[in-house]
Amino acid sequence: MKMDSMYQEIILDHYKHPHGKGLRDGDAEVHHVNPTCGDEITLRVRLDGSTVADISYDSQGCSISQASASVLNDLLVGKQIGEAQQVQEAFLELMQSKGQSEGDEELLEDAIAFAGVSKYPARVKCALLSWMAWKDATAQALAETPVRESA
Amino acid sequence: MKMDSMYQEIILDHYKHPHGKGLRDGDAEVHHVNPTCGDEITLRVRLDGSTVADISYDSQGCSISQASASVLNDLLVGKQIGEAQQVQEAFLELMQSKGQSEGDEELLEDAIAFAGVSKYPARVKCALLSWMAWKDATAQALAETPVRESA
Amino acid sequence: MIHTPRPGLVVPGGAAASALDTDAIRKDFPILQRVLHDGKPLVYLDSAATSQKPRQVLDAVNAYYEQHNANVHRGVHTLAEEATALYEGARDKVASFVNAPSRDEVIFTKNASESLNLVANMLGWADEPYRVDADSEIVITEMEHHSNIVPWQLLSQRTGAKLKWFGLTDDGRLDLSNIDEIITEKTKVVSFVLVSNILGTINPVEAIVRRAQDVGALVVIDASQAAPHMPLDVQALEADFVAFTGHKMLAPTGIGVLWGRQELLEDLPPFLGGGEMIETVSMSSSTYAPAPHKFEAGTPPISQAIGLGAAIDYLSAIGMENIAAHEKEIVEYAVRRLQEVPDLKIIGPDTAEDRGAAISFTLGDIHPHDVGQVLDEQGIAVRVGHHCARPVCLRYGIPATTRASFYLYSTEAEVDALIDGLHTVRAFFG
Amino acid sequence: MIHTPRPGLVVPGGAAASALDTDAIRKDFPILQRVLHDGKPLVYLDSAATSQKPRQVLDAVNAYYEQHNANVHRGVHTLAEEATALYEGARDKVASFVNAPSRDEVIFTKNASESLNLVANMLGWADEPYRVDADSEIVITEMEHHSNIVPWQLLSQRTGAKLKWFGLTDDGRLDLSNIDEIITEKTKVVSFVLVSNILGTINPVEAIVRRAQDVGALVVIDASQAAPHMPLDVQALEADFVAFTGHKMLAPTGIGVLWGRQELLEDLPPFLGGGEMIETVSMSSSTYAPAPHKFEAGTPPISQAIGLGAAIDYLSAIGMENIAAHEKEIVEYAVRRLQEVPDLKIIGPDTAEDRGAAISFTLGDIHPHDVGQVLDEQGIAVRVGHHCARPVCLRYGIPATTRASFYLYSTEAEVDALIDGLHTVRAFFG
Ligand SMILES: Cc1ncc(COP(=O)(O)O)c(C=O)c1O
Ligand SMILES: Cc1ncc(COP(=O)(O)O)c(C=O)c1O
Repeated sequence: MKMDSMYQEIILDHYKHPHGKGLRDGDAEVHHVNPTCGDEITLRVRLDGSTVADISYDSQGCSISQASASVLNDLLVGKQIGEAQQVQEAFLELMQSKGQSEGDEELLEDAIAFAGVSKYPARVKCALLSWMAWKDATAQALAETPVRESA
Repeated sequence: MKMDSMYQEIILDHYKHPHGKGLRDGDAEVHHVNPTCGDEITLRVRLDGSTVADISYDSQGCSISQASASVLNDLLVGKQIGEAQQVQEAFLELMQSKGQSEGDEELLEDAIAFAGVSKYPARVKCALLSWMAWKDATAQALAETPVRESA
Repeated sequence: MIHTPRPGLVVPGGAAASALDTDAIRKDFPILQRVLHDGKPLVYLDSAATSQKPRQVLDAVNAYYEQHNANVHRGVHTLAEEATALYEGARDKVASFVNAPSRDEVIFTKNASESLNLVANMLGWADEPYRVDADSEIVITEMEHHSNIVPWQLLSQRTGAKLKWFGLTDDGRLDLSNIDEIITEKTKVVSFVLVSNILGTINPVEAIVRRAQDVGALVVIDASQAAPHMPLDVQALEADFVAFTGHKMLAPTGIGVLWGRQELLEDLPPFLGGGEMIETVSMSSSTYAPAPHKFEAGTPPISQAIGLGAAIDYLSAIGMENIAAHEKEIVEYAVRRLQEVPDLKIIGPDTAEDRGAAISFTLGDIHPHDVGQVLDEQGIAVRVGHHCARPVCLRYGIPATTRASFYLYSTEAEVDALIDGLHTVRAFFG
Repeated sequence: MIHTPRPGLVVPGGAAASALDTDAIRKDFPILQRVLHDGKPLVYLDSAATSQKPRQVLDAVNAYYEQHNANVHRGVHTLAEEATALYEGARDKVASFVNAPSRDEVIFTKNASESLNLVANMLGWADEPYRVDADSEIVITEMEHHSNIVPWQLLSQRTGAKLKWFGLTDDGRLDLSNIDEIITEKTKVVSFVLVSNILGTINPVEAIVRRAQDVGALVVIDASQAAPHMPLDVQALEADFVAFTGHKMLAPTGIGVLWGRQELLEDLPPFLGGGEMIETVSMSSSTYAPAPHKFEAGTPPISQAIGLGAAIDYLSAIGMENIAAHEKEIVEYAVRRLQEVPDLKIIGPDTAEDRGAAISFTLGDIHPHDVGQVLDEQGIAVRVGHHCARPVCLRYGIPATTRASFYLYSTEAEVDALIDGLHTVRAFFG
């Protein structure tokens, strides 16, 4: 079935057992919505100097957006901000490749499982939701660095 | 040529030599415009008791609208209002016949020359312009009967 | 010049049990022959979003462009006269389709959304007694399509009028228990959907219209999901305005209708200004043509109106009663079979009573996007999301629904395919 | 899925003297084979009102309906994705056709009239610094199409802003001698036509834009008669908004374009509210999607946009430079030959310099309606009347004009037919 290329085992695993889900303390919080389908995410970033100390999130949405948030957490937490941004850019590029790219496995690890999703324009936004939220939250955290307690 | 059925000799004659053109005293004056083509007419009606004493007009427009005003003047001046209204209704009916009617020659006289025009929806309004103006002016004259001097 | 439709034969004396010969009808729709990936035939269950088009409609549009195309009105040449006759002929067809007292009450727009915005804007710029201002109240419902929410929100923001709405009951119907508090003497306009595109609910027009008339409010009915599926009679509805959209009723995109009561159309101000809608123009001021032209600025959707006329011919030849009977049968079958699927919950009325041909549901906690995607792999096209009626999702505490919707060409076999598909979805995410 | 046009061959290295192979091009237009009454072949000289459509455009629209039709956006099924890709692909084509910096600056409307009304309404509801209010001035010209007059009259009536305009010179050009009095510090917006549909005049954009920029006014350009006929570059024009209409450039009716500068589209408020244009909706308030979607309420003109994309492919394959060169040649020939007809007076520039492919004229005191009618009997389709530009007729003291207009499929033989026809007209009414 063609859908096997979208719904890779890895994606289904992350969807059924998301990593790092739940809201914890952070330096910045953003709320992103995918108006096309109603997927939503509230995401917090906590920085520790130049390290991504934590990415916590509360989200609802389809398997793709859920799995992608889980993979995001897996991949970026613990990385230097610069490195993390590189991964984010590589993921964005992969998702915009319209099925033409396989992704850089060394950089993207589990996230290359999303290569198949890039063929489905309506789903690309689902996959990107948490990543764009992270980018936005990180920019805010870097700009202001006001420490924000959990609500 | 098909147009011969629209541009009857009679129509061309009235167009080239319009009867009763020019503004004279009247009991009511109206100004009607055909927005589709810019044909315009200022028309005055003078009543004498229940007789149509005069129909005077100043108009610009195509051969059809000019000829039709001339025929209107010919036919209605001197008639009793009731008779004149009958002629007007017969002419309206003829023009709305889409080429299906030949017109009642006894009632309409020269005006049956317009039967061919009724096939051309865009021109029907030209033929009707003066007749609708007359109807309107007569109604006003009857309603108010304020004697109106020429401007 | 005019195309007579040769639609699928209607089984003579067809009772509800077999109102339409769908085999014959389906042959008129080229796209229904389409085969998708892996050789799966298309099962199109998304007609509430847009309908497919029969050959007869495409032929009418092509014949227009290949033989008669010209700009309408104001032309004395043959093509212009033919194009005008075809365009205005389409207006006649719409007028008789909705039983309008006069053809001049039929305004062509680009879609139902424009029709509804047109009303909202007319009322914002109107003189008394129609003018909506800071003392006025506007009433809508919680089950409106965004196209019947946002125009009223904009009007309310721009005039200071208060926006109020009817809530929903748990089984997907309008809660009219507080109708006298919602519709009051201050209400200037009540606008509501005849058939909900997300819940499928058919609303009780009479109760609402009665109350609106009592307080002297205008009534606007969004018939976008009704006009394609059942007989529509604007006089029987006793509404002041009725809006619908061509693409959901076999016509091309780019054409909508606003029917309005003649005396209102005479009194209300224009919306868009431009060519065609004027009587006379000078640099400092203009006067406007009588309705419907007053509301049709610019070159109208000529071929789209002609396509809508052909669609109406096609629907009428089959008979709107027969179409409604056919859909009722399909919906009954679908409602029953859907409820056999474990964890499936219908959002909206769960019987075929007073409901249209769109059925929304959730499937356990599998997100509708995933449901739709896996169904698509099997060739089944359903819509997923909030269906431009997000307040309904909020009301029922769900992010989105999966919606299957039916039309004259839908079959029970397609319902069966959907049910099988849903079992596959469950297995996949189970 | 995407149709490559097979337009009439371009003569290689074609100079102005033979820029296009009209024989080949005419074969692409089914209607040009039409024979009218008495066996007269159609001589279509009314392209300024609306253009004819090549087979390639009709094919693209049919292919859409027969294979891909679905509502766009928000769909995960195959047809919805295909329809979305085709619709958004058309936006890309338009963006590159007008050299837009970003595809998001291209808004699909129903026609140029809606595009212009959209701008006028945005400015009426905008916040500072764009808001048009009682202290503002709006500038247009005396040669505007009604669609670029009435929206500004409505805006001026509704806001109290003052409407001003440039007058015309005796030879049909804009009188810019008093530009500094017309465009002042109070001017919020200047809207003018690039090529007049009645006079044929091509206006001096740069002088007007320069002055508008000096006083900080927005510039709106009505390119309805330019986009079909010459290369259009919104960046070179330095305008803020550019409007045009599909049906005059080989596309179906029901599709228009508004190009606008991105930061303006971000700052300005929406016009029509409804589905597609929102980000998120609750009963009490909504937020809007980014441009262009913010301005595209409801189901868009999907097949019409796809048709416009195919039209652009067709035009681009021939080359807008070549089309302009071909038309210039025809216009030169027509201007010369028309002036041979006794009593004929061209209304507008009487040379081919800075003029488009529409030529208006009067013929003695024979009314244009009569001219048009007798020409029609000979198979020649011209437009008569005020061409939705009545102030121009008032300015030149004439009730109406006869207008012949040309396009890429027009030939010198058709000009000859027109001249012969005009002699017949004179003989008839002489
Ligand atoms: C110069 C000009 N502007 C605007 C328009 C309006 O275009 P549309 O009627 O397609 O809205 C036209 C054509 O009618 C035109 O020639
Ligand atoms: C109930 C209802 N109202 C309004 C609309 C808007 O129709 P359109 O998108 O054609 O403007 C739709 C369809 O999308 C609908 O289902």
